[in-house]
Amino acid sequence: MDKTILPYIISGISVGGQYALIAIGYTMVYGILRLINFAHGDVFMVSGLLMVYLAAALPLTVAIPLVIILTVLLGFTIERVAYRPLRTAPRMSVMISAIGVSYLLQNLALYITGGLNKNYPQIPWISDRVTVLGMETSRVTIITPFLTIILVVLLVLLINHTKIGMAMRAVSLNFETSQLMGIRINSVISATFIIGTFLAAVGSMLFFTNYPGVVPTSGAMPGLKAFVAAVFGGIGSIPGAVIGAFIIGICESLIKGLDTILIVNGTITEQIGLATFSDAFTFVLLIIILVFKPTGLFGEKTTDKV
Amino acid sequence: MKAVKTPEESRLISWISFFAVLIFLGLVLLLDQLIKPTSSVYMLMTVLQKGSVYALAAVSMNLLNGYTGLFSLGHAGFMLIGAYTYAIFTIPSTSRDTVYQYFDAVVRFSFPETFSNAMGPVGTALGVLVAVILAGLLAAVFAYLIGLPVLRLKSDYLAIATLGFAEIIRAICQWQKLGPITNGSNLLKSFARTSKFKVAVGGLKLTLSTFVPVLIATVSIIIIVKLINSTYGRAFKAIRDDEIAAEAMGINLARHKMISFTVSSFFAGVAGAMMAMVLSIAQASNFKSAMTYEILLMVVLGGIGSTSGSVIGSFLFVAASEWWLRGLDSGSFLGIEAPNIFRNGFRLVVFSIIIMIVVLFFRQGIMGEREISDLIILRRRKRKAGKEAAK
Amino acid sequence: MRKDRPCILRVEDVTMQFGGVVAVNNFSMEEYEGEIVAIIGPNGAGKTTAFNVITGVYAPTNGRVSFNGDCVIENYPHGKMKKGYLGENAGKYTKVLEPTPDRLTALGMARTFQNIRLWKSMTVFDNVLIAKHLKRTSNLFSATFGANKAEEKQQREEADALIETVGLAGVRNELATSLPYGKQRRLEIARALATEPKLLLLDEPAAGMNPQETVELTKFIGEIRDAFHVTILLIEHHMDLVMDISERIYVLDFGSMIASGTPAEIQANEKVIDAYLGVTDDA
Amino acid sequence: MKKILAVALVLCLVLALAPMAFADNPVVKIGVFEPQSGDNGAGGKQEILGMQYANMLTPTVEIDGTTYDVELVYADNASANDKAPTAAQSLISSGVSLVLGSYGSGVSIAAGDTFAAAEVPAIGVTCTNPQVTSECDVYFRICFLDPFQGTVLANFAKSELNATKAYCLAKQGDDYSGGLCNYFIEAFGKDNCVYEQFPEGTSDFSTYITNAQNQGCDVFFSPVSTEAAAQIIAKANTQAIGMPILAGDTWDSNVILNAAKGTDVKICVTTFYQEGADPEFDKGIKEWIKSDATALANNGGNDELAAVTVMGYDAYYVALEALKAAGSVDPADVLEVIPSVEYTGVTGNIAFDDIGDALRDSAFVKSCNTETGVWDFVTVATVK
Repeated sequence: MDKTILPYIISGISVGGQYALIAIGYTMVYGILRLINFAHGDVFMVSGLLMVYLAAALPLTVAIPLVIILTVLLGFTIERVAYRPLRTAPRMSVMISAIGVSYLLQNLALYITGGLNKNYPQIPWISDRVTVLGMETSRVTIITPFLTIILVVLLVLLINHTKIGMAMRAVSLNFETSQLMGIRINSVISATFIIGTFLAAVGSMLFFTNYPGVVPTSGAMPGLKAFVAAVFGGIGSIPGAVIGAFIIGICESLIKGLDTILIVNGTITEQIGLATFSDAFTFVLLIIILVFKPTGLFGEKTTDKV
Repeated sequence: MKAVKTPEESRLISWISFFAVLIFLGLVLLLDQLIKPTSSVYMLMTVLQKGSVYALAAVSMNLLNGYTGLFSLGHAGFMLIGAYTYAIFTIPSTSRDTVYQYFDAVVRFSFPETFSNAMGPVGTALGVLVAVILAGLLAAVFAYLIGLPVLRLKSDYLAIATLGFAEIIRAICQWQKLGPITNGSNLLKSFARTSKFKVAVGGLKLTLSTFVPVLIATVSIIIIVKLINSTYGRAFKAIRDDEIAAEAMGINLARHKMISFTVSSFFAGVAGAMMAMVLSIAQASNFKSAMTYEILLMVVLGGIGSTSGSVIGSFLFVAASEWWLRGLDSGSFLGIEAPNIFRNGFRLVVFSIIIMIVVLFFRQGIMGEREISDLIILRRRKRKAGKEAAK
Repeated sequence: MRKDRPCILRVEDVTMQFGGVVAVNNFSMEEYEGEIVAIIGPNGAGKTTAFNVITGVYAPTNGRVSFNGDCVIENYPHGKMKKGYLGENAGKYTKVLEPTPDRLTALGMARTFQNIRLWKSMTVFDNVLIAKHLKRTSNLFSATFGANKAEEKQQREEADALIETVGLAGVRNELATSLPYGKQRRLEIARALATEPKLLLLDEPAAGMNPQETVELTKFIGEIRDAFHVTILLIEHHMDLVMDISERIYVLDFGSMIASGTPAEIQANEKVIDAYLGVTDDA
Repeated sequence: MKKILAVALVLCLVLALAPMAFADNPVVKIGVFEPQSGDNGAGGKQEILGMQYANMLTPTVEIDGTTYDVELVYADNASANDKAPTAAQSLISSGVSLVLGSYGSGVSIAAGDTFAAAEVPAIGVTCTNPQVTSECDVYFRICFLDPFQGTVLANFAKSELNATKAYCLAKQGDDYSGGLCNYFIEAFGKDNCVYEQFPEGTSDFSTYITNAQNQGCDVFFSPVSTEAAAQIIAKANTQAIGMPILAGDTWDSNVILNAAKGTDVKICVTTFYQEGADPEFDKGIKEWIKSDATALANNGGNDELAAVTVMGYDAYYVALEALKAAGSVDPADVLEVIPSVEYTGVTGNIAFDDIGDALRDSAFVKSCNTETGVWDFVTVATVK
């Protein structure tokens, strides 16, 4: 492959893997509750902050599992406190509640950090520098996609072969009927949030090891992008979300480098600032998908009843 | 409860509102003369200025989210268009080159200047007005174009698509290649702003820094209220309550949703222009989705589907965050000294907790779907009934 | 049959398929001005689907609907459909007119719903008044700035008159959803009448009513036909009501029409008795 | 319920307005207009440190025969241009005689109008963009300007680092980094520069470094906030950037030192002060920082001095000079005398020209010692 483009692709795959881990949480929650959990990106950020504070006080071997446990607990609590009481309320109310939680988490983080950038602790080994295909990068960049795929395979196995997985699939197909069939909806939803936040916690470790600065708004953009990835892949579909995330990660990285790529190719002679659109591109992709194929790449068709 | 008014009561309410608005405007004009920027209660004026910007933004969002039932999160984008349009067309020619310090500005005229050359001081005011209206119109045009593909989407997909468009608008405004128009991602300033709104009427110098934004917001909100009470407003509510029934009763969904979306965006654009003139700067990076969320929370605080609620909600929001709760950030609040707890950011934490409580336990907000007029009428009826019972 | 009068509604060979399920199969019917015609059939026979095709909610997989002499719905074979419409059922519409429900209503077709769909946050009066929106001549600006006062006043008076006629004047200012079931049905009919239709389509108007209310409703339907000069097409389960007021009846079973004729003919038809009357008369 | 709420709100209002308890001496208020959160929060806090230290050493000032207690009044502009006017207004409303700050040029430009409308003078400490003073009659500053700094850096890159092609990275919409890059490019030669901007909230700097490498640049100029700086340095290390990183005065901070320690990235910055120029002052302030837990935390956890802290220290004394010269605590009087104030501080001579800018013609160039984690003095640069 072209030596110019390779670094962008590798960096894109790595970011994509991190988005994928967040996107799964979105897609699972949306599949079951039909709720865009706006707070999911902020849970991801809080997980990063927890690591910052815990790693300062405890050895990493204790801090890492503790961060995961606390993040999962946070996700579980948010569902209990902010979404469960609104189960029968209109969808708009639940979405507003999600926006409210996101606002609260960001402000809380602002208060605790004093609004300052917190440096993410270096996790040994994975943050070391390695040389791949003649290119210098950190080990986490290389590990991320593999770890993501392993986790996704485990998750798919869980969903297809365990009782709770079956219950999840049933609930996402039809909420009311599953309830009538004796599925305990609340525990299924809790399980969904637990799995989603667990993956977000892992994603946050990889992400912040790669980009070691945590601020209160760190979660907002990755969160939105992960949601777009979930929509792109077809909401409710886990492989779809993962593929969507990788595509978005790679495109984003390529767009940031597009000026340079074109200059090196000789297509253009001076910078035209296309990198400005690296975030906006994600949304262009979203709108194209929503307008032309609202069910996403792998989404199932739904029929509306009058 | 909403009160169904008799014709007599409606007339009464129109008179009351007419005088209330008149008195309010007069009071603002008076305060504008009395309270100088160095005064310790000038925060009141800041709250009035910013509050009126957010009130208009919230009311226009409520028109869409509360009355038409379209959950859109693109407000910040339309406000951005409004702010930029207003700013670009009111920068005086002498300041243009310093504002566009890295670019060759393309737009080389300013409405207030052009008009004042032709008509004197009245022209300046007219120029500002034209720029504000142009700001709204441009936002409406963008809304129309965006509405074509996205308005067919359902609830949360609509929300996320409009959010996306707002981000795209922001990126476009920040693009270096558009620098000659938008000044790239840099600050726009030196345009006509409230701190410069002063007139001399026959030797009497009047300050209009707060009066102008309050006036624009009041007029705009009155127009929105009139729209809501018109046959179109009723059609919007029908769409909100039951889209299928509305369509079956001959209401063209696509057309009416588009009307609501463009009108809402028009006033969002006006609010954006006001935001620029109040802050005296305009910069794309300020119009993030967080701004939309804040406006949404104001609407929720006031009660979705209540215009007076949105106005109250936004003034409360602004006053609490800019003024009353400031002590929470700076060490002492209500006489309690606790610098370790009351430090930077605590105000926002308290604030978000209050909002979560409203969202979870007082879902109706302050006003529910009622208006102030409903409260007045109900009160009046109660009093009348009481009097009759006493007889 | 009143063939001497103009044909208001003509349905030709309508088929509606959802995936593999054929909800309506090759259904044809016609109705002439001033008639009251009923479509009956057991649960799941495809009555409401047929209704939804006629009112433009669904685009038929095949077939044609003409209203008042104009062809309003016609489909390409094999479900090749036009995608110009941006509403609820984007991509489902056919070539002529893009017959969305609101356009058909504007042409003079109004309906009620099986599971009452009133605007729930609004009063009885507002429910009727909003249906008058269709008849406005004011545009956005004249409506907002009060330049349409005369029209607004007239529409309000018309709405009040309509409420009076259907006997809801006493509850004019009540919330629509606070009314008892029977009155909600009446209100839905009044709302449909407010659009000044030529053809009124009633989807199970007597569903959930007791015998007393049903008798009143039967009378009411006859009255409105005469008072408003509308043609009525209704779907009904209540055999009493159907037999009393309809002039002709079409019977659907599993999507196909198995009989048509006057009430007397239908009552005597063995196929109908087998398929419907003898089996699932739950009314 | 609603009534209680209403009463509570009114109570809040009354208490918020209630006057503070009076001290023995009359009080003169100096406004501190600095970011304490957001991108520039760390830098703003370091700048405040200098003022606080100076205030501790000299808590009173004699104005027109009366001894006043000096009170620092803080307002956080949150590094955001849209928050700046309100923060400025809150200072004005609290009755300050003059204002110091801010770290970061954008917020100063944004707030200029508000200060001008109230005719309250402001003295910029380290805001280097020319527009801060050129567009505002009440704004002064004690630091050098970007055209100067940009030229110094460009000359340094050419002559000392032998660079022929420069990669410039600024933050979108940031007047400080954007302005400085612009002047750097002007001095270095437009054709030899690659200029890119990253959007707010960017955490992935690896692509920008790749861009610089791919386009064959030999110096990486990124005068961005310290927050972004830490991440750029980390990425530069893992991607073996292979060219020196050059930056302006914001990077003279221990955040950079901490990030660069133990890496093999070469970093050079221009700044206002070199530690050791006034050993007595250095010793005093370091002791104070170490003794005060909050100060230590605000300085990033160690006692490495940032130039902005020293500038903050000098700015406080310039403010006192102005108050003394005015003989009044009225902002209008202070405004009148500032242009003629002169003061010799730790960072050198401070006097204003007719635009309100400091008359300064030299900058220190320092490089980061990645082994020990301190700044090494390189040279004093001037522009002829």
